[in-house]
Amino acid sequence: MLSVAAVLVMLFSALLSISVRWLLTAALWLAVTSAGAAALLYMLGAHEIAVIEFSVGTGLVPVLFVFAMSLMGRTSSMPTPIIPRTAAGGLALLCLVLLGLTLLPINTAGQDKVPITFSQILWQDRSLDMLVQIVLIFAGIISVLNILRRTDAEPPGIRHDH
Amino acid sequence: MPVHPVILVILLPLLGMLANLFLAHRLREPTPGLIAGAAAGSAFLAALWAAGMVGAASGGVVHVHLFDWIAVGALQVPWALRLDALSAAMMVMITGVGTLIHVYAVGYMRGDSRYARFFVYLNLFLAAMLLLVSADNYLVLFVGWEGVGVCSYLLIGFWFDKPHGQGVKNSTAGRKAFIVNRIGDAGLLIGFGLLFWHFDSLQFDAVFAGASLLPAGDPLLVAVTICLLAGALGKSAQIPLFVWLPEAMAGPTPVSALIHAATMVTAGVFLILRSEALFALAPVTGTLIVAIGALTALLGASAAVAQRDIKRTLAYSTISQLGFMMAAVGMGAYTAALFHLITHACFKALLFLSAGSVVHALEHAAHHAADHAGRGGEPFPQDMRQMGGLRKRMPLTFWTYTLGALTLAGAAPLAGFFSKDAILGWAADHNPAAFLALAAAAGLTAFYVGRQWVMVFFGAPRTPMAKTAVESPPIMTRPLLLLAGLCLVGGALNLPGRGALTGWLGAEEESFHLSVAIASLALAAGGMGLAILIYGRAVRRAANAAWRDPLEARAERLMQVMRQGWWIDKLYRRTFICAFKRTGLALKAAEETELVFDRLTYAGYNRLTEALADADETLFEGLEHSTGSFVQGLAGASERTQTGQLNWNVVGIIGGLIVVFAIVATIGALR
Amino acid sequence: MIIDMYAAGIAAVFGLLGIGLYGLMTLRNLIKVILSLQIIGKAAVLAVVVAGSISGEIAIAQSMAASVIVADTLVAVIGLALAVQMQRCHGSLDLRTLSMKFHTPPEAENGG
Amino acid sequence: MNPVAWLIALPLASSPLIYLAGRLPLEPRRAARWQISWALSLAVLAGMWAVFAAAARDLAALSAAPVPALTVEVGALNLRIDGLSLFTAALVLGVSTLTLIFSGVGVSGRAGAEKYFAMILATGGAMIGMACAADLFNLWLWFEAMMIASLMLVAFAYDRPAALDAAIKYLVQNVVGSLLALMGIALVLGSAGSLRLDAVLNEAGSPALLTAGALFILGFGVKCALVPLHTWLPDVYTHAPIGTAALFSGAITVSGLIAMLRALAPLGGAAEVWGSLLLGFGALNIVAGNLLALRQKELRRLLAYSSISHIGFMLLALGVALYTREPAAAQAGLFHLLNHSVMKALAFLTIGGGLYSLGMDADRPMPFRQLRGLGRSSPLAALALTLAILSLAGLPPLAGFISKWQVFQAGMASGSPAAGALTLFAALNTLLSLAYYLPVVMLLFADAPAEAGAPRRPLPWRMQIPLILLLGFVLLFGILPDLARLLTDPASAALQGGFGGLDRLISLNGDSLWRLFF
Repeated sequence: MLSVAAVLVMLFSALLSISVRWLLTAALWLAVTSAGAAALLYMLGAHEIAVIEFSVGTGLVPVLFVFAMSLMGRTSSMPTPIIPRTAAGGLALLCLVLLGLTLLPINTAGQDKVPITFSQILWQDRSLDMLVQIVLIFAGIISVLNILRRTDAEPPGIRHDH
Repeated sequence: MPVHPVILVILLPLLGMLANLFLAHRLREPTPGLIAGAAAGSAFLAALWAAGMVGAASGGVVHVHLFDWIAVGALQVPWALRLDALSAAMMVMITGVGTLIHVYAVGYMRGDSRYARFFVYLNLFLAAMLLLVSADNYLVLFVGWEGVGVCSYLLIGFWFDKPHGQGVKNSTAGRKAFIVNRIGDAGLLIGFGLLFWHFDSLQFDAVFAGASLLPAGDPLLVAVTICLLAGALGKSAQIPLFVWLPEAMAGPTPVSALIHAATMVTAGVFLILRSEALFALAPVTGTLIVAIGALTALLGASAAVAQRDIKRTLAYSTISQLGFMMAAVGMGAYTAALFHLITHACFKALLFLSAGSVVHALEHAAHHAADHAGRGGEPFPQDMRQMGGLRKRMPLTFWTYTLGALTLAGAAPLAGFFSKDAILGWAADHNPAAFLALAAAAGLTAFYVGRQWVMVFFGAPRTPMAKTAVESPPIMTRPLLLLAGLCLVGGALNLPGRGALTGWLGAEEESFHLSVAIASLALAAGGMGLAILIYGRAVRRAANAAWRDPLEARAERLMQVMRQGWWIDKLYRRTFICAFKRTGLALKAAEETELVFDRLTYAGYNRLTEALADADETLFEGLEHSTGSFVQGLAGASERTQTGQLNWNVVGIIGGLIVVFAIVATIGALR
Repeated sequence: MIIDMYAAGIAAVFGLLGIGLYGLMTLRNLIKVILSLQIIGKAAVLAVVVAGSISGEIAIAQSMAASVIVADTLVAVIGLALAVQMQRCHGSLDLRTLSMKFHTPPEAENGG
Repeated sequence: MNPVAWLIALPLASSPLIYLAGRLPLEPRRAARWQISWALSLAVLAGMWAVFAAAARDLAALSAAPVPALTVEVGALNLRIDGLSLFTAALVLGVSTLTLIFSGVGVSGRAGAEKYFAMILATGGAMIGMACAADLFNLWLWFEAMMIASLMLVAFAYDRPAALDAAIKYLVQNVVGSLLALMGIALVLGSAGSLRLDAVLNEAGSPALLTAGALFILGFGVKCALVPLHTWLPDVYTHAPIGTAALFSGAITVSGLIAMLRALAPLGGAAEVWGSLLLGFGALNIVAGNLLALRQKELRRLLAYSSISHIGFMLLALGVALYTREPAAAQAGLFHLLNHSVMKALAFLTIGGGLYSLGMDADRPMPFRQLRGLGRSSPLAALALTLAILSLAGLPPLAGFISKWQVFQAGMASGSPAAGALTLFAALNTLLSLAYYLPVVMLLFADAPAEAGAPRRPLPWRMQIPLILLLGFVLLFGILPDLARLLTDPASAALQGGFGGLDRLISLNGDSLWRLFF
C-alpha cells in the first residue's frame, strides 16, 4: 500500500509541477515527485539508487532550477498552450494506451539471482560505463561553459563575419 | 595490352577536354578550339580504324572489357565496350560530323567570353556520346545517356548571361530540356530494373540471349520495350516529349547542329536499334512506335511550315525526320532507319551550319548597322522575315544551303532521297496507313524547306542588316563544303540493289519500288514548287520586315497554332507545370472541364479556329487555374506542418509513437 | 506483495511518461519544458529499476540508473544554461515567439 | 589492453588537453593558442588514422571467423570492434578530419575555438565508442555522451538566438528519443535479463521485446530523422556553424541509424517486423523530404530536407535487408550511407568555402541568391557544389547514382512485392528531387549582382584540401564503386551476422503487416 501511496504522490506532484503558474513552486513540486520516486525505488530494492535519486532529484536539481530562475529574473509564466490541452491530453493518453496494449500482459514473475553488490557492479563490472560517464560530464561542462560564455571574451581585431 | 581503338575513340575527346580544362587560362583564342578539333579529328581516325576491325572480328562483335564496375551479388556490371557494325557506323558518323562542326565552331565562337569552356563542353559531349554508342551493357549506355543530357543542358544554357532577359530564357530552355528528358529517363531506369530482375544481367548479349527464349509478345518484353521507348521518346524528341527541342535552339548554332540535329537526338533511335532483339519480339510496342513516329513526322513537318525563326524551322524539321526514323524502326526497317539517321546527320548538320552562317553574318551586320538603324524595330537575326536577298551577299552559303535543302526535300540522287525512299518503300509494303502519313509529311517537308529557302535567300533584302551582310570566313565555310560533298555522295552508302550498309550490318532488307520513288520525287518537286510559287511572289513584293506571310494572311489562326507546335507545349505548361505552381479547388476544376468540352465540341472550321483563338486566353487560363497543383499543394501542406515550434515537434514524435505502436500492437495481436 | 510493487512501478512509469509528454506538448515556457523532460527522466529511471527488479538483476539496474541520473542532471543543467542564454540574447523564453522569429516561411522571404 | 582501444581512448583522452591548450596564457597573441589546439586536434586525428589502419589490418587477419571482431575487455563489459565499427570509425574520422582542416580558417579565429575542436574529437570518440559497444546500456551511454558533446557544436554561436533555438530543439527532442530508447532497454533487461548485444533473445516476438524494438526504432530514430520525428534537423542544419552542419550530415545524424541497427540485433528474431517498419519509414522519409525540399529558398534548409530523403533511401535498403534478408541490400544501404556522407559533407563545406570567397558570413542561413556568381569568384567551389548536387540528384556516373541504383536493384531483386513496389516508388521520387536541385546549379553560374565593395577572397589551402578530397571521392565512388566495398563488405557482413543467420529466425508472420495494406 505504501507503494501505491508513493505512486499517487508522484503523479499528483508531477501534474502540479507542470500546471502551476509559479516557476519556483513548479520546481518544488518536481522535488516532491523526486522524493516519491526515491521512496518507490527503495521499496523496489534499489536502496543505493534511492539515496542518489533523493539527493540529486530533491536536493540538487530544484536548486539548479531556482538558480537559473534567479539569473533570469523570471518567476511566473503560464501562456495559453499552442496545442489545445484536450488534444494534447488525448494524444498522450492514446500513446499510453497503445503502449500498454502492445506490452501487456507483461510477465512480472520475479526471478531470484545471486545477489551481487551494487558497488561491485558499478565500479568493476560496469567500469566502462563509469568511463563513459566521465566523457559525458566533460562534454556537459564544456557545453555549459560555451553557452554561458561572456561576450567580452572576444579579442579585438578578429573578424567575426565571414 | 595494346590500346584498343575503341578506347582511343572515347579517350581522345576526353583528353582534349582535360587539356582545355586545365590549360584554358594560358591559351589564346583559337588554340582551345584547335585542340578540341584535333581531338575530334583524331577520334575520327581512330573510329575509322575501329570500323576496319569489325569485319575481321569473329561474329562481327568485339567486346572490350575495361574493368569491373559494380559487382554486388547477382549484379555484375563491368565497364565494357562493344564494337560491332552498328556502333562502328555510329562512331564514324559522330566523330566525322563532330570534327567538321568543331572546325566550324572555331570560327563561329570567335570572341566569345567563354571560348575555351565551350570546347570543353563540346569535347565532353563527344566523349559521352561515343560512350553511349559503344557501351556493352545498359548501365554504361546510361552513363553516356545522362552525360550527353548534362552536356546538352549546359550547352543550351551556354549563353545564360545574355542581356534583356534573353539569358534567363536560355537557361530556362536548358532546364526544360533536362527535365523533359528525365521523365523519359525514369522509364528507362525502370526498364533496366525489369531487365535485371528477369535476366539477372544488363549485358546486351546476356539480355538478348535470355529474351530470345521468351515467346514473342511476352508481357515482360512489352513492358520493358515500352519503358525503353519512354527514354527514347524523351531523347529523340517524339510525341509527347518533343517540346524541349524547339527551345533547345537557344544554344549556339554548332551545338544545335551537333547535339540537337546530328547526334544526341538520334540516341533514342539508336537505343531501339541496339535493343532490336527485344523490340522484334514485342510487336505491340512496334505498332505504338510506328504510330508515334508517323504522327510526330506529320506534326513536326506541319509545325515547321509556320515558323518564322530560321533555327526553329530546322528544329521542327529535325523532330519530323526523327519521326521518320522512329516509324522505320517500329516497322522493323532497322537498316533503313540507320541509313536515314546517318544521311540526316549530314544534311541536317549542313543546314544548321549554313543557317548558322547566315545568322552569324546578320548578327555582325546588325552590330555594325546598329549606329544608323532605328527603323523596323529591334533587329532579330534569326527571324526569316528580316532576311531576304542573301543569295548575292553570301553565295557560298547559298549554294551549300541549297544542296542541303534539296537533300532534305528528297531530290534524287542526293543522299536524302535514297534513305527517305528506303523508309517509304518499306512502309508501302508493311503499313499503308504509316505510308500515307509519312508521304504527307514528306510533301510538307519539301514545302517548308522551299519556303525557308525562298524567304532567306530571294527577293530584296528586307532589313538594313540583310543589306550589309557579308559571307562568313573560310573556317566556317569549308566544313560546309565538305558536308555538302557528303550529301551529294552519301546515298552511295546504301544504293538500292547494292546495299553496302545492309550488307555490313548483315541484314536482309530490300524495299525499293520504282513507283514509290517516283511518287516521292513528285511530292518533293510539288512541295518545293508550291512553296516557290507562293513565297516567290510574296518576297518579290516585300520591301521591309513588316511583310506578311502569304499563308498567314489566309489562315492566320491555324498558322499561329502550328507555329506554337500545335499548342502541346502550352498545354503542358498550363496543366502539368502549373500543377506544380498553383492550388485549386476540385469543384472549380469540374466546372472548367465542362467548359473545355463545350469548346471542343463546337463544330465548323471557322468556329473552331475562333474558339481556339478564344481558348488561347480563356481555356488555358481556366486550365491553369483549375488543374491546380497536386504536388505543390502537397508540398505546401507538408510545409505547413513544419512550424518549427518545439511543441508541434513533440507532437510529431508522439504521432510517430502512435503509428508505430498501432502497427506493432496489430502484429502482436495477429500472432 | 512484491507483485503489487511492480504493478505500482509500471503504473508510475506510464503515468510519469504521459504527464511528461503532455507537458512537452502544452507548455511554452522553456524552463517548464526542461522540467517535463526531468519528469520523463524519472519515468525512465523507474523503468530501469522495475525491470531489474523483475528479472532479478537489481544490481545491474542500479548501476544503470546511477548513470541515467547523471545524464539526466546534465541535460537539466545544459537546458537551463540554454534558457539563461536565450533570455539574455533574446529576452524571451516563450517557445512560440522563439520559433516564429527564426523559422521564416519561404513565402515571407520572396513576397510570394 | 588491446591497442586498438586507442581508437576510442585517444580522442577522448586528448579532448581535455586540446581544450587546455586553447586556454594557454598567450596573452599578446590570443589567436595563436587556438591554432595550437587546432594543430593538436589534427595530430590526434592523424594518430587515430594510424590506429584505424592497425585495427583494419588486425580485423582482416581474422577474416576466417564468421563474424570477425576484435575485443577490448574493460571490466565485465567489452568493446567489440567489427566491420560495422570500422565502417563507422572511417566515416567519423573522414568527416571529422576534413571538417577540422576546413575549420582551421573560419572557426579557429574565434573565441571558444578550443572548445569546438575538443568537442569534435569527443563527439567522434563517443561515436566510435558507440559503434564498438557490446552492451545495450553501454551503447545508450555512448549515444548520450555523443549527443551532449555534439550539442556544443550546434550551440557554438552562443550569442545568436537562432542557434540557441536550434540547440534547444536538438536537446529536447533527442533527449525524449533517448529516454524512449532507454525504456526499451529496460524492457529487454526485464524480460531477458541480459543486455549483451551478441545475445540471442529467443522470445524476440514476445510483447515486451516487440515493444522494446519499436522503442529502439523510435528512440534512435529521432537522431536519424525518421519522418515525423525529424523536426529538429532542418533547424540544426540551417543555424549551426557550417562545419557542424557538415559533421551532422556526414556522421552524427546517421549514428542514430547505426545505434538502431546495433540495438535491434539481439531482437533479430523479429527482423521482419523491424524491416517492414524501416521500409515504411523509408518511403515516408523519401516523400516527405522531397516535398518539403521543393519549396525551400534557403540552401542549407534544402540540403537538410534532401538529407531526410536520402536517409529514406538508407532506411529502405536496410529495411529490405532485414525484411527479406537480401544480402546485397545491406551493402547497398551502407554504401548509400557512405556516399551520402561524402556528398553532403562536400556540399556543406563548399557552401562554407563559397561564402567565404564571396566575403559573406558562412554560419547564417543562406538564401540561394547569395550564391550567384560563385562560378566566377571561386570556380573550384562552384564545380564542387555542382557535382555534389548532381550526385545527390543521382546522376551517373557520380557516387550518388551508383548507390541509389544499388538500392533500387536490391529492392527489385529481393523478390518481395512490397519491397519492390516501395523501391519503384522511391525511384520515381528521384525525379521530383531534380525540381529543387537544378535551380541551385543554374544560380551558381549566373553572374553576381555587383554588390558594392563585397571583397572576393581566394580560397585558402585549408579550405581547398577538403573540397578537393571529397570531390575526388564523389567521382571515385562513382567510377570505381568497388573501392567502397573494402568498408561496406565487412560492415554488412557484421550487420548480417549481428542479426544472425536464418537458423535464428523465428517464424514470425511479418507479411501479415503488408496484408493489412494490400
